[in-house]
Parts: sequence; structure tokens; C-alpha cells
Amino acid sequence: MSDIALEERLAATLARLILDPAAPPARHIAVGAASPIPAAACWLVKLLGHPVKLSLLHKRSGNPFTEGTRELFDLTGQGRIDLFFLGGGQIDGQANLNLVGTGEWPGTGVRFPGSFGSAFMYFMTPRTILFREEHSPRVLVEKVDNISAPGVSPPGVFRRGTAQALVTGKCVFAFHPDRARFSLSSLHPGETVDSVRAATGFDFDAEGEIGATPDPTAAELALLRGQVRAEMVETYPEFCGRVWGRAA
Amino acid sequence: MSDIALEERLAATLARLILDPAAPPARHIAVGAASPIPAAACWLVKLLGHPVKLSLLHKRSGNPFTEGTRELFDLTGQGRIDLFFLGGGQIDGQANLNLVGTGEWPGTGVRFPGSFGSAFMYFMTPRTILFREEHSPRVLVEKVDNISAPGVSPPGVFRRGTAQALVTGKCVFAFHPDRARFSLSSLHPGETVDSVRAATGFDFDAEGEIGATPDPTAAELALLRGQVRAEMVETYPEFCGRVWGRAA
Amino acid sequence: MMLPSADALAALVPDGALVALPPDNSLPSVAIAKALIRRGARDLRLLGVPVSGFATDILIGAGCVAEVETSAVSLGEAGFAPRFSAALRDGRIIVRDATCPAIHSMLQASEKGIPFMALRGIIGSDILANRPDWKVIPNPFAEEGMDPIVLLPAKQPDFAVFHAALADSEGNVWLGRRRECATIAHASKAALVTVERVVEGNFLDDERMASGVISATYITATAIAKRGARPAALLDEYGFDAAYVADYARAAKTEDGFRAWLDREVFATAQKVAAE
Amino acid sequence: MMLPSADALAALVPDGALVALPPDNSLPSVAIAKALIRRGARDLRLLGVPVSGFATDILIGAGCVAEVETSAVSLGEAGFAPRFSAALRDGRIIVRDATCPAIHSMLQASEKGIPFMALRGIIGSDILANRPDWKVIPNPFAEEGMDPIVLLPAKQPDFAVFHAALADSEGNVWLGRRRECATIAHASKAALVTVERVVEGNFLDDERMASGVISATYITATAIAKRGARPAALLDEYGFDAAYVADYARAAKTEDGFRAWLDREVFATAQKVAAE
Repeated sequence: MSDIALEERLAATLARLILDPAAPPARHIAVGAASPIPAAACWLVKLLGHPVKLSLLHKRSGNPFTEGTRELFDLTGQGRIDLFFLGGGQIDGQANLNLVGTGEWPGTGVRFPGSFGSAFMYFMTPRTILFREEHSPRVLVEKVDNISAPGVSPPGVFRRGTAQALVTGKCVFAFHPDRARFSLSSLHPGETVDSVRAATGFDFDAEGEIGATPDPTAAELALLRGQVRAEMVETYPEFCGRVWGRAA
Repeated sequence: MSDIALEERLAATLARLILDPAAPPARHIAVGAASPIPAAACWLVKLLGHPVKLSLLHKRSGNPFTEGTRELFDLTGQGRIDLFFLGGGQIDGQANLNLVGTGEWPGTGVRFPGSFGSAFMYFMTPRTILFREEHSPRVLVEKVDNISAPGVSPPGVFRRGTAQALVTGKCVFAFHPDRARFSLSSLHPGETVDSVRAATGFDFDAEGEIGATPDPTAAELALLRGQVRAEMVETYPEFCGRVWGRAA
Repeated sequence: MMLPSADALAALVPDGALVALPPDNSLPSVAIAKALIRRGARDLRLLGVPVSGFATDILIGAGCVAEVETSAVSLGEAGFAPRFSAALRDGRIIVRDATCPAIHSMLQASEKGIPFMALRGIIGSDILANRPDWKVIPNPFAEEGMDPIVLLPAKQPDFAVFHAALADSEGNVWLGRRRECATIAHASKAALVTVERVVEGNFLDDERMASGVISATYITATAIAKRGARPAALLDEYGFDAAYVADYARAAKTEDGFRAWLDREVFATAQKVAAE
Repeated sequence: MMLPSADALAALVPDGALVALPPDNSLPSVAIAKALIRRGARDLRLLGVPVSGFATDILIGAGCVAEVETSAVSLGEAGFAPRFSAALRDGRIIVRDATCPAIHSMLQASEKGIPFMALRGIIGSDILANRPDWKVIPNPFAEEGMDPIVLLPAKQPDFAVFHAALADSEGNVWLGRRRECATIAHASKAALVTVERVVEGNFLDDERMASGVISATYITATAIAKRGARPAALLDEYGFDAAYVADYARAAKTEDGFRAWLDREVFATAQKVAAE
């Protein structure tokens, strides 16, 4: 077995978070555009034999939606989507997301593409896993310049859930909505609490011994490199080529 | 040319009301279920060469709606339906309609089928032609027992239109929303102002000489008995058989 | 989930459930209605989307129904719905009158996961006066105090029950242009669907079919019921059986006539099937 | 109304019009976008339904656009939209950010003829803080003063602009499962549609086709534009042309590069066609 690629580690890490028995069940997961690692995680969960329905929004053949993109939001409004993935150009210590841009509204510094459905999905999905591979003070900031979607809401505001965790290229954070703070859960190989602190713009909790993010198991790696890759190659040819090579 | 059937006279009368140049234009007319005479009037208008779009709700083949019955109401909400027909188990002198039933709500005397879309269509269509062949004090009442849809609305209530006219087996009334009263427009053959008063439970205006409802022209009769019949026979076989006989 | 019969679907519906049914022109599952009668369902609350027809009348006649919410109950050309009229007269059912677009809007609110949807019209009708669950507010986008508008609460049926032409291997069902059934399924907690037949493959892989599909995401259970909409029509597959409804309308004028009709058309059919 | 070309459709769009466009994954008419550039349209207000892609970026780059309302502007795998980013940086366009379901809801409100529609979420975001046209009210169905909820006003575009696979003799267009284009057409004052080809008959007579149809009632004008969605995909007919978009993204990094791209891909094409 060759070296574990970071993408493989991240996919396996996301898969474990999806299967977290302490979290509400993930029977139906939606994965947005341009999210190959979350998509790989979902396929891994499914191919490990767990009963989960996947709605992959940019799968061209067999697109599950017959009401266009509206259907994802309606499905989520109905409470039928249990888990979604979000990222952000900036993510802050209260799990606020900025997908709009830096500087003054609407992004007069660096303009990001925009909020997409985040201002709705983050409230209406029981669980959101935040995922951003780049782990830097530029991305993980004390306070986002603009809030596309807030991490927590005042009492009385209807909200089904918020961030369960934040997975980056360096570590896994758990999110605690009661105190609107992240805590460090595990470190990827080569990282320390200090190295993570140095790369993180927001303050976070790190109590006790912080363990290492587990390696993908041999079975997980085999699935990722075999069946998962096969499922994903139509939608994410570039990603599959880069991580797993062109050959089948 | 054989005698003019009452149904033919009524269809031609409705057609003239549709084409009334003083009324807002009828570019798109919808006709509900179980309305063969209004449907015949609409086909007559179309086959006379006037540019009008017809949505015949219960036409089985070529049903124009692909969002189910909801689409008629959405279309009307959008302002795309210019004219609709309504009737009622009771119709009163203020053009209130009762499609629910007599006695206490929800119709503890005689129960009619129910309001259908009347409580919406009557407000949202610029023009409604009321049509009820039975002209009796039982149907045309001083005050309806229950209001399915009101004839007029207070200022400030959004309303695009109301009744243009009421056509019965005995006469044609015009409706005046400013004073919420009907006035007698024309009398079908054999009727007088007095005979209509005797058969009408509500008070109405009858100023000056009341003319006779014109006969259908020879061209109109030829169309009704020919092309109109041909268009309608699939949807209303029983009606076509009764009025025009089985043979083509 | 594929079940062996409409009766197996009906067994999933507990007494007291709120069951949404399309009317006779939009793919009712009369097969499931008959199965609910056979299973002796009680206290059902029926929602006509947006009106009610044959299936509702037989369920009421058989004593399965406590309450009907609808915009009209009718047998169409065959006249008033006789068992509905009798039950209302005798005070055996509660009738909650609505108006067609209001029922669509209450389901669409549920489909979208919003607590209410606005609707024009209705103001000044006794429908509104008898719906304490509907509210009138001043349109917040109009000038202060002006422009009253009705707000309708979201309605989530326990079960959507309808008939479709086809199911596929994945549990998707296809019903062509009758897309209001999709809204009912989206809005409901569960959907029970009878179909004419099951075909191999996945309709969602076929652009010609996909737009007329309700995806398996929304479908709880399916069973084959040949001519399961009858006497209602099914798209271009079979027409409305006016003679069957006219015969029913005559029989159901009296309680005895209705009972005889039930024995012949609902109970005997099942015995015949069971005996085969 | 059948017109001879996408340019004839573009001629119907006056400067300043509010034009609703689906994004690159949902049948944009890039043919009409290019024709709008050729006709020198100015001050267009674009609505991305619910996000914006290639067509929006080229229209902005060509100086046709005063304002964009959208939930995101992106070239997908090819990265940020370069001409959008440049115009925003230079203050040449107004950007009105929304969130995807809000755009769908504003159009659905227009589709239903209601003045507003509610939507969950959004509260506490700077999207809401920057949308004085959106309102927060206490949910009238909740306890007094509790449960704030966003109300979105109905939005009626002047034009829905998209690409469909087919038109028929009656002016109906067929676009399969991409039914959000139907909502755009229903909500808009007019709809301009390019198609790959026109076929004889009436799609509404065919149950297999009817559910994927937008009826002629909503379609103002249609023209044939072969590969009119390109570089976007068209259902199962042709795929997304990633190389074309990547080439554009490289060229449009600079104003000069963009101008050269326009000359080659928008103006020269028309001259070639005119010369034939």
C-alpha cells in the first residue's frame, strides 16, 4: 500500500465524523458542487455498507432532482437532508462563514463567488461539517469580514443545527454551539497544538492530550482507491486523476 | 335552419359578452369543469376568428397544464387569465356566490359540492361572467346563506375584478360593482321585466326599455353546430348529443 | 419498499391519520381507498387536493372518515357525492371547507419547510370566517395598515396516497404531467403509491422520463394495483369510467344500496382475489 | 413567435431590462448572451437563478450590465469569474447578494401572484443586513413576539432567458428535468428561449414529453441556436465544455485578453454567419 494522500486522510476523517454515533443520524446527505473530498467521504460511508442516501448535486447522469436546484432547498426545508458540507473563504472562531468576500460588503477586498445556499442550509440541516483544506490565518480568522451564514443564533431563531466539526489540512476541530467555540479534536501527522495555533487566526480550546487523526484503515484505502474512485470519476475527473492517477 | 336551442342562444350571448369592447380584453380565458355552454361560447369566439387562448380545464388530451391543477391558480395569480366563468347554488343581488350549501355553515340544509377555486378566481380575474341556467327565487336570492366568494370588496382589499354580467335561462343582467347591484340588460324570448322580477329573489334595476337578447346569427349557429360541436364532443359527449344530436 | 398489494399499503395507515388524496382527474389510488375500507380504517382525516371525489365518498360511506378538508366533494357529471352528503347531514363527519389554491399553498408551504404561505382573495368569504387556523395580516410590503392578505399555515399530511403509471427498480414512480402529486408527496411524512406495473432501470437516467418522476426519496412504499385509479382515468392508459360512477351514484343514494355496492365492489373483489 | 436567430431575440430586450438567467448547470442561453453583447445592450440588471456563471461574466465584461442580483458568480472548476471580479473592484456594477433559496422563493412568489414568501434561515447574516427590501416579521402563527422569520418580496423579471432542447409547432418548449426554468418563465413578464431544433406536433399531446414542457402560454419568442447553451451542458445532448471555459478564464484575466476573446468568439462568429 502506497503512502496515504492527504485527500485520502481527509476523506476518511470526514467519513468517521459522518458516522459519529453521538451525532444525529445521517440518513440522507447532500454534497454541493466542487466538493470532491466530502463526496469521497460519503461514498466511503455508503460503500462501507452503511445505509445512507446521497444526493450529489453535480452528478450529471442520474441527477436525483426533477424540480431543478430548488429541490435541494425544499428537501432541506422539509427536514429530509440530515447532513451537508460547507466551507468558506473565511471561517471564524464562532463558526461564522464568509463566502462573500473580504473588506466592505459585498467584498471590496477579495471577492469570493458568493454565499450560495449557505445562509439557509446552515440553519436547516441538523448537522453541517465544515471543510476547508487550507489552514491559515488568512482563512481561519478571529472574526469574518462579512457573515454569509452565522455559526450560532439567538434563542427564538428557528435553527435545526450548526457545525458539528471543522476539518482542515492540519487538524479536526469540534464545534460547541453552547459556547460558540471550537475545540481541537485531533492533529494530522506532523502537526502540534502549537503549530495549529500558529496557523489559526481564532482562539480555540485544547484540553488534555490531543490525539492524532487516525490513518485510514487498509479497508478504507482499498475502497477509496477502488470503488469510490470508480463512482467519482465521471463527476470529478480532474480530482480522481490527481489523487489516484489516470489508470483504473 | 332549425329552431334555436336555448343552449345555442346562451352560448352566443356569452360570446357577445366576452367580446364586449367596453370590457378589458379577453386574451386568455379559462373554463372550468362541467361548463359546456361557456366552453361553447369560448370556441365560438375563437372560431369567429378572434385571437384568444383557451384553457379548458377538463380537456383530456392536450391538457395545457404541466403543474397539475395548481397551474390554473398560479396563472391567474400572475394575471395571465383575463376571464373566467362562475356559477353558484345561490347568487344574490350583490353578486355574492354560494357554492357551499344552504342553512348553517358548511351547508346543513342542501349541501352543494363546495367552493372550488371561486374565493380566489373571483378576485384575481379581471372579468368574471356569472352563468346559471336555472333562473328561480331558489337560486337568485336576496342574500346568500353562505358566501363562497363575495361580489364586492371593501377599499384596500386587493381585487382585480368582479362580475361583468349574469346570464341565466331568462335574461342577461349587468353587474355594477360601484353600487353592488345588477341591472337588467336584455330579455330572452318570452320573458318580460315582470316575469323576470317574479323569478328573481333579489331586487335589480331595470331602466328604460329593456331589449330582447339577440338571436344567434346564422353564421354563429353554423359554427356552433359544426366546428364548435366538433371541438367539444370529446370533452362533453353528453351535452353535444343532447343539443346537437349524435350525428355529425 | 415494494409491497405485495394495495392492502399491504393500507395496513401502514393507522386510524386517525391525515391522508391527502388527489381527486378523480388527478390519479387517485382508488385501490388503496378500497383497501382501507377492507382493513376497517377509522377516524381518518382526508385532505382533498384540492377537491375530493369518488374515493372520498366511498371512504366516508364505509365509516372510515372523521373529517374532510377540501374545496369541494363531487362525483362530477354523476352529481353530488351521496355518502358525503348523508354523513354531513347526519353530523357524522366534520367538514372543513377551503378553496383550491389555498390547499395547494398549504402543501407548498410544507414542501418548502416554511410555516405559512400568503394567498390573495378569500377575504370577505365565509370560508375565511370558518377557518380560525387562517390569519389575515396587513401585507408587510404595503403601506402601513393597508392591503390585508390571508396567511395559510403549512399542512403536512401523514400520508400522500395516489396512483402512478409506473415504478422502476429504484423505487421511483412516474406519473407524467400530474405533478401536483409530487407536491403532495414532498409535503407529506410518507407516500403510498399504487402503480400499474414495475419496469427495470432508473427513470432518472432517462431525460424523457425524469421530469414526470417522483423520486424514491419521497416514496415510502409501492404496490402494483392494475387499474388502480379506476373509475378515474390514468393519463393516456385508460379513460374515466363514467358508467361505473353513475352506477355507484345510483346505488349509494341509500345506505342499503351503498352497503350492497361495497359488498360487491370492495369486499367480494378481495375474496375473489384471495380465493384465486 | 418563432424568430430567425438569437440576435432577433436579443433585439427584444431593451436597455435596463431585468433579465433572469439560469447558471451553467441549468440551461443558460449563452447564444442570447452573446447576441446581447453584439447588439450593445446597456444597463441590464441580471438575476442569477440562483447563481451566475459564464453568461453573466461575459455580459459584465462587455459592459452590458449595471447590476447583478445573485447568490454566487463563478466559473465552477475554472475558478472565480474574472470580469465580474474586475467590475466589482472598479465599482462598475452594483452587486446585490442573495442566497439560493431566497431567489427561488422570490420567483415562486411572483409565479403565484403573491406579494411575498417566507424563508427560514438568513437571520444574522450580512446578506440580510444588506437587503433593505427583505423584511423580518414575527411568525404570525407562533406565540406573540417569538420566532422571527424573513419575508422576501415577489420578484418579476422582465425577461426569462434560457436554452431548451426542443420547441414544437405550437411554440411549447421542452427541457426535461430542468424545471426551474419553468418557474423563471412563469414568474417573468416575457420569456426568450433558444432551442436546438423545432419538431412537428404538440408535446402536450405526449404524456412522455408533457411533464418536461414549458407551454407556449409563457413563451414570448423562440429561435434556433445550435449548441446555444455551450459551453454549458444540455441534458443528455452535449456535455460541459470545460476546455472552452478554462480558455476563457485565462483570456479574461485582463481587459485586453477579454476584448480579444470577444472579438474572436462573439463578434467574429456573427460576421462569419452573416457572410455565409
